[in-house]
Amino acid sequence: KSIAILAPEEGTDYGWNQQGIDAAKAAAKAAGIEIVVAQGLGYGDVRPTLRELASDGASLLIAHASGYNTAAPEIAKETKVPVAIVDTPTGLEKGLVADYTLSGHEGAYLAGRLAAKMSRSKSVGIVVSGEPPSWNSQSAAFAQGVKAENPDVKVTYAVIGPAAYSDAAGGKRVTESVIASGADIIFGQGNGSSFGMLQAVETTKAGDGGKVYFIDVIGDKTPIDKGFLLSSVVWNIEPVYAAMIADLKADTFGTKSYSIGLKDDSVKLLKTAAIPDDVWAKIQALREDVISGKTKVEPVYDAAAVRALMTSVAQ
Amino acid sequence: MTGLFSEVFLSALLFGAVTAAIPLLLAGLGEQMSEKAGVLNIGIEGMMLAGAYLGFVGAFYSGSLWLGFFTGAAGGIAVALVMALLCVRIGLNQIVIGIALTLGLEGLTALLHHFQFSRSYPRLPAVDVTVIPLLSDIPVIGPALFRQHLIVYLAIALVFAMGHIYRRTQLGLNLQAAGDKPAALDVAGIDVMRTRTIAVLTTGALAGLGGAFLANVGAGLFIPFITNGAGFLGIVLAMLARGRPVWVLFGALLFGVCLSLTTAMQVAGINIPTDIIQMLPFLAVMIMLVLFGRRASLPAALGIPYERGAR
Amino acid sequence: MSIASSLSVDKRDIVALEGVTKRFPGVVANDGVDLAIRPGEVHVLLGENGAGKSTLIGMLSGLQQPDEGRILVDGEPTAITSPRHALALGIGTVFQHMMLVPTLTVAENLLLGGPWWQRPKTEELEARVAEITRTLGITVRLHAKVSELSLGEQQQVEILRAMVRNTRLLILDESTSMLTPKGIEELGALMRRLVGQGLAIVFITHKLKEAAAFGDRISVLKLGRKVGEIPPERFRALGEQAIISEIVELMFGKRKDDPEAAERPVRVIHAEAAPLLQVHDLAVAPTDEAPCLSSISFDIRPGEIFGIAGIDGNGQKQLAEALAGQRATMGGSVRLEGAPIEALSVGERRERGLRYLTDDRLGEGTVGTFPVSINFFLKQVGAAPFWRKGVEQRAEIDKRAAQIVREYDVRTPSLKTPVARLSGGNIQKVLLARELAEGAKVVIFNKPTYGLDLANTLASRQRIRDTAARGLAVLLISTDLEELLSMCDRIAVISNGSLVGTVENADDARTKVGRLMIGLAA
Amino acid sequence: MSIETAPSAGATALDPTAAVATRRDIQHRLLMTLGPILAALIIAGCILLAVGVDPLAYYGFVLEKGLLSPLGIQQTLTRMAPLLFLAAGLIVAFRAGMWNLGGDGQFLLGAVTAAASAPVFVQIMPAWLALVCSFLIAMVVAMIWSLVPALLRAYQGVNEIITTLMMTFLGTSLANVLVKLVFRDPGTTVPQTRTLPVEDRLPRLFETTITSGLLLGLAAIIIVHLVMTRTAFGLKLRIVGANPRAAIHSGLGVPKLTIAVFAISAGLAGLAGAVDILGVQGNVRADWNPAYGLAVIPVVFLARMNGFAAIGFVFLLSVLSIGGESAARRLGVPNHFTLVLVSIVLIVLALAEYIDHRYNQSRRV
Ligand SMILES: Nc1ncnc2c1ncn2[C@@H]1O[C@H](COP(=O)(O)OP(=O)(O)OP(=O)(O)O)[C@@H](O)[C@H]1O
Ligand SMILES: Nc1ncnc2c1ncn2[C@@H]1O[C@H](COP(=O)(O)OP(=O)(O)OP(=O)(O)O)[C@@H](O)[C@H]1O
Ligand SMILES: [Mg+2]
Ligand SMILES: [Mg+2]
Repeated sequence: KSIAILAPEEGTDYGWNQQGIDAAKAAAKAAGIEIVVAQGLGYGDVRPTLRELASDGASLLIAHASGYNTAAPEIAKETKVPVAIVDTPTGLEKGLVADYTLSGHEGAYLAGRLAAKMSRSKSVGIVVSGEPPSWNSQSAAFAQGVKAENPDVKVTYAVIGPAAYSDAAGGKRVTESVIASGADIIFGQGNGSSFGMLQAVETTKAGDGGKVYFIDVIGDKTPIDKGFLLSSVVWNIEPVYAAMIADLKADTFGTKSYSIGLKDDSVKLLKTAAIPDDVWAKIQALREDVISGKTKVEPVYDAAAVRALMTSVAQ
Repeated sequence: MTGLFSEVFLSALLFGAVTAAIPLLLAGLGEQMSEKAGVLNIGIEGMMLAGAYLGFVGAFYSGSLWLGFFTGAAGGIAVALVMALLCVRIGLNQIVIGIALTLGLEGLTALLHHFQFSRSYPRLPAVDVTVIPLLSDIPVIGPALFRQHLIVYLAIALVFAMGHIYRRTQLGLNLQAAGDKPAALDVAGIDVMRTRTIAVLTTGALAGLGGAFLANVGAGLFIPFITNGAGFLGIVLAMLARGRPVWVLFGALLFGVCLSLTTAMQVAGINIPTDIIQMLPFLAVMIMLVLFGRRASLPAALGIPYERGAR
Repeated sequence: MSIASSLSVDKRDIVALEGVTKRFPGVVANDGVDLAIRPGEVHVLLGENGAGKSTLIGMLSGLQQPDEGRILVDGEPTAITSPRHALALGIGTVFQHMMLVPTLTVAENLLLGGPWWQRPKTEELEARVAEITRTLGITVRLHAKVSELSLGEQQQVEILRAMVRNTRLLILDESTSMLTPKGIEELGALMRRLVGQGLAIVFITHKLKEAAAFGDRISVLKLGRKVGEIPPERFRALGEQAIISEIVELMFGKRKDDPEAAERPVRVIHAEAAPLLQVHDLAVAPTDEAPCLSSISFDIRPGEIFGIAGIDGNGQKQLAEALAGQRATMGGSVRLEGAPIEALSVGERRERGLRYLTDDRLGEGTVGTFPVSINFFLKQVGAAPFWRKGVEQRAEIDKRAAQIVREYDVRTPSLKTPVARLSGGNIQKVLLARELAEGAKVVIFNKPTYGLDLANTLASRQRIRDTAARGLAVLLISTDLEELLSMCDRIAVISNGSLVGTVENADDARTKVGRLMIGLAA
Repeated sequence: MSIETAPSAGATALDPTAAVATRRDIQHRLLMTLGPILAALIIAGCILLAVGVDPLAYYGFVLEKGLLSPLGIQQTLTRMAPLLFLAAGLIVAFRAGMWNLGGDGQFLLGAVTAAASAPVFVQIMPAWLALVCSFLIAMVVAMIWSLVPALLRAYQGVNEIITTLMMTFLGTSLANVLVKLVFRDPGTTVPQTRTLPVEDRLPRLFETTITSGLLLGLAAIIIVHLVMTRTAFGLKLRIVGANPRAAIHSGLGVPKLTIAVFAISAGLAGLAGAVDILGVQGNVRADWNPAYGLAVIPVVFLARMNGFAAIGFVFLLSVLSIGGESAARRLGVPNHFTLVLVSIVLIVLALAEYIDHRYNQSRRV
């Protein structure tokens, strides 16, 4: 049969949408079933698309945006077609609704450790284009990682603006300001605006005249990198989707939440040439600590809590 | 947190404010010209998008920012040409066409981006700046204001050029007459259509240039919907300025400074939701309107197509 | 026959029209009109409201193109395609409706039309204006905003504009309607001087005396057709009275002596009757475009017509608006039937019987895009029987509207026609009908006959007299002294925002009012 | 913004040709609407061809998925409900000459307050009453939000285009703040309001997924149309719109009418927000802004502020947006193409209306 994935933007963003769509395609291929991709749907009402996909015979609808998690379960009940939603661990319903709450906070923690090790100016910046929960948890974990590595490293946090997902100019402007405040590594999260951040990193010199590095999230921007990408907290969602398909076949769909983490490499830090091998080795060691539970990284989803945390670490 | 506000950081904030203000300034100046001549140009967002896209394409493929500004302005003019044809020549409803053009260009530029750039996301190299000797050595202000790309100085010079045109040339008189009493301009032997067409095309050029600046200097790249409502802000600025170019400049800077203030507060670690900070410039303008809300002085024939001898 | 003679192209004609026809939805505004315009002649164009005079000159000044026929300029068939073209051909027009930009100064308005890249040549203009105004004997305030000028001053600016542009043919469409008797005389003298300099003038008026006094040749239009012409030879041979009666015959087809010199019927007004309208010490703050009003006091008794004379722009409009409730006052009292009304709104005053006929027909008197029928009831929206429980009764409205159209002889293609498409005079009839509707006690008329043709002027005046005769109090504001003298019981003169004197309308009233108007004691 | 009287309106009801005239009139109008749409489709088709997509297949899907399939038409009709309310609000404002461009802010605040109140109300009162109360709250909040532009325009003469645009920027932010900080559902990590259970929402029509909000929307726009064209109140508003000085001269209380116009217009926009939430969405997420307001403005102008015509154009817009998304997905065109299509349709319709107008004028001679 077939599965369908619904994404708010085109799957060409080297980020959330692309990772989701590519993973769904891969999972479907592996399971030998058909995949329908509905992309660029925006953040409005997706009920029409959900209903249509359901009536076209999809046996699983993956609603790949937190904005879809009210509509999708409703349509699931209406059409009896199972759906998978994000960021709603409490919404499980057997045979009907499964949740995959993705958070790369473990990876972001490692990225924070990496950034603190690599920063020459002992100052790093976080730039985000909005404050959805999954970004919040990564921002917070990154800051915690930095502080855990070296409490003297300064963390600067800046939000471009509410819903400034496509504000590339804003991304560049804010990033430049953060660099001017001393940061030489930028941890950036934002759809379209992240390209503006990348551009800022490429065209602005750090306080010491050297390069500023960029740490990306979710996707892998290596194909378009000009030598400024330090790392990325890459999410691999394919295992999640594969597990869903398996559960669907085994009639256990909707009984558990899926997640990603360092353990199975569904969250991993991207190794680039910019990371020295000795540093990388240390990071790998830290990774083991997180996996074994020796180091605990608690996700913080709430925007206000993240801002409070940032205020406290900024001192 | 005192140490945070280093000279470098402050001047980066100011630099950012200016960079954010320039597209608004150009859009506002453009809109002002149309409005003076009696055309309510709601399509300015579309003109900016066309300018942003074509401006980026021009700069990216030629490697020359100037060529990019040129193609950007040309893109704005191309959209303005449609507007002039439909709204000035044959008098279609300016609001319908304006909104339609904005929607259409949002879609079209996103579509073109999808086919052309959505795999490679090309970005431009750093912008060369023109350093103004002496002035650029002033602490904080110097690096922010006097180490900008030449086009920034030109945009600001344009404010005064516009002021000159409006107050001291025949064209200024013609524009004002076209907006206030087009029939009087017509019987004085000046073609109202032509005057308004010139105004709309100039708007297109300025909005296109603003879009190109936004893409090439502001962001260094093009992505769909990159203007994010800058055109509508331009309309607000033009209306607030009541026909005075300098007020457009002040307004644009106010918005730019408020944006930088947001960043400054966050970097300083002040915990205020961004949504609330984002409301500041609008709140400031609303409060000004409530306190000093004088009679609006919009042109009498704004939005009304001219038809000779109609009654 | 004179018409036949003008058909052949005459080398002396600056402009000639041959069989010109112009149609609008529902009307033929001009129907095969022939006209010859010569240098050194004032060609008077006469005709009732809606006869097609303005349309004719619209074609001469490039605003409109004829549907049929042709226009010859200097003997050459020429399509006058735009106002610019007309100006280039030396045709300058002063239109019936103001054609100045109110937000620009007089000088800027005069400069309008120069090459766009240039600086306005203010010095050059000043010199030229000084020269022209000297020979013409008028004064203009070059640096005043047009919105600050009175209508009369604006008209002078428009004439000046035509002159600044080296006009060979000057067209004046009802230019005297806003002028005082003295202004009219001056304009007449000016026209004589201009034709003396070799200009051709087309002069449109509704006042036959002006036609007779200033014209050399007269053409009469009726329902779009030219019904007759009096050539200069004949014109000179006849005396004023003879000319007027000949015109009247051409226009109305019946002989009558000077119709404007109608007798003022002697009315008996009870001196002891309580005044219907009492105005005491009324004051209004000045605005950008108008002087302040101070200590205005007068009474009007039932059946009385109280006139206000004065040069336009001396506060007449402010007075009328203050009385109607449209303009805030600074003090003083207004009583209607003894009850104070100064605190009431426009609508409340109207309900008590106070009516105001504005002089700004298109600006505030009507809603131009609405049908004629609705415009009759603009001040009664919601009132029975035209609205019941707030719902429009279209049949009721149409029935009454049709009745009014007949009664007031409003020339309109249909009741649905947008009122702005009517000719100026016919719009005025709509207003008259509306203000004289039932329930009126005190009526303020502001220039009620401005722009009306002769027959309509007379009919309107008669209506006003009838109004007074029914026991209403009438306040008649006019710049036309003849009108006031032929209608009023008492005439007050307004100057610079205050009433400088009131005279009984007796035999010596003309001189007394005249003296008051030029600032002397009566 | 003139009110044109229909050419055939000269015929009175007694006239036997009237019925024929209106039938021909309707035929004519249909022709003048469908013709341009066809032309627009051809133009947009050329763009599709240029990017290598079969236009016929595309339009086939638009028609099928937006109009002809039972599922499609239900979705289309559901989408119409908030748009109809918005259009009704704009008709009032535009006929009265007030450029209320603040519809989106009013819409969002109405939506947020409805979403915040309904889940609370259903716990303490019958569901129907809870819905009524939420509608009222949404309406009142939107009305209050319009008060600043209304007062500024009525008593200070401040141009309402500026103020309503500003208020819409502010309202969008305020709606977000409310969702994130005040009305946030503590049960989710995603910032959104509490969700109104599906069974407590506006009932669906018959056995379909069409919301009964559609009927409310239709009722709203028809009432507005009748009030504006047939009543004294409507005429007063139109006088204010067509010539404010004439309104003063006629003794209308222009400031009060101005405030009334803003209140009605904003109230309807607030109801639009409420009907979308209470009928379909169930809650409001942070940063949610469908920006319906902008899309409805040209529709109202094309309809010449006539309610019935607006219903038709809103329907067209809904078909295009529902069917366009589906067709784009099936043929691999980015969804952005729908924007281009809507834009071309709007422009061609405007052009056709102009040509029609011209033709009528020459015919009437
Ligand atoms: N633009 C127009 N559209 C429709 N009808 C018009 C237009 N211009 C003139 N008309 C009609 O043509 C006729 C002639 O009007 P015109 O203004 O020429 O009369 P007029 O002789 O100047 O009258 P008045 O003395 O009242 O000014 C009138 O019936 C008028 O309604
Ligand atoms: N004969 C008339 N008598 C009175 N008022 C009229 C007349 N004709 C038009 N109107 C006014 O003009 C308005 C527009 O009229 P019209 O018949 O064109 O309405 P409409 O908007 O087309 O309504 P509908 O679509 O219901 O026919 C009416 O509401 C009315 O106020
Ligand atoms: Mg006339
Ligand atoms: Mg007249």
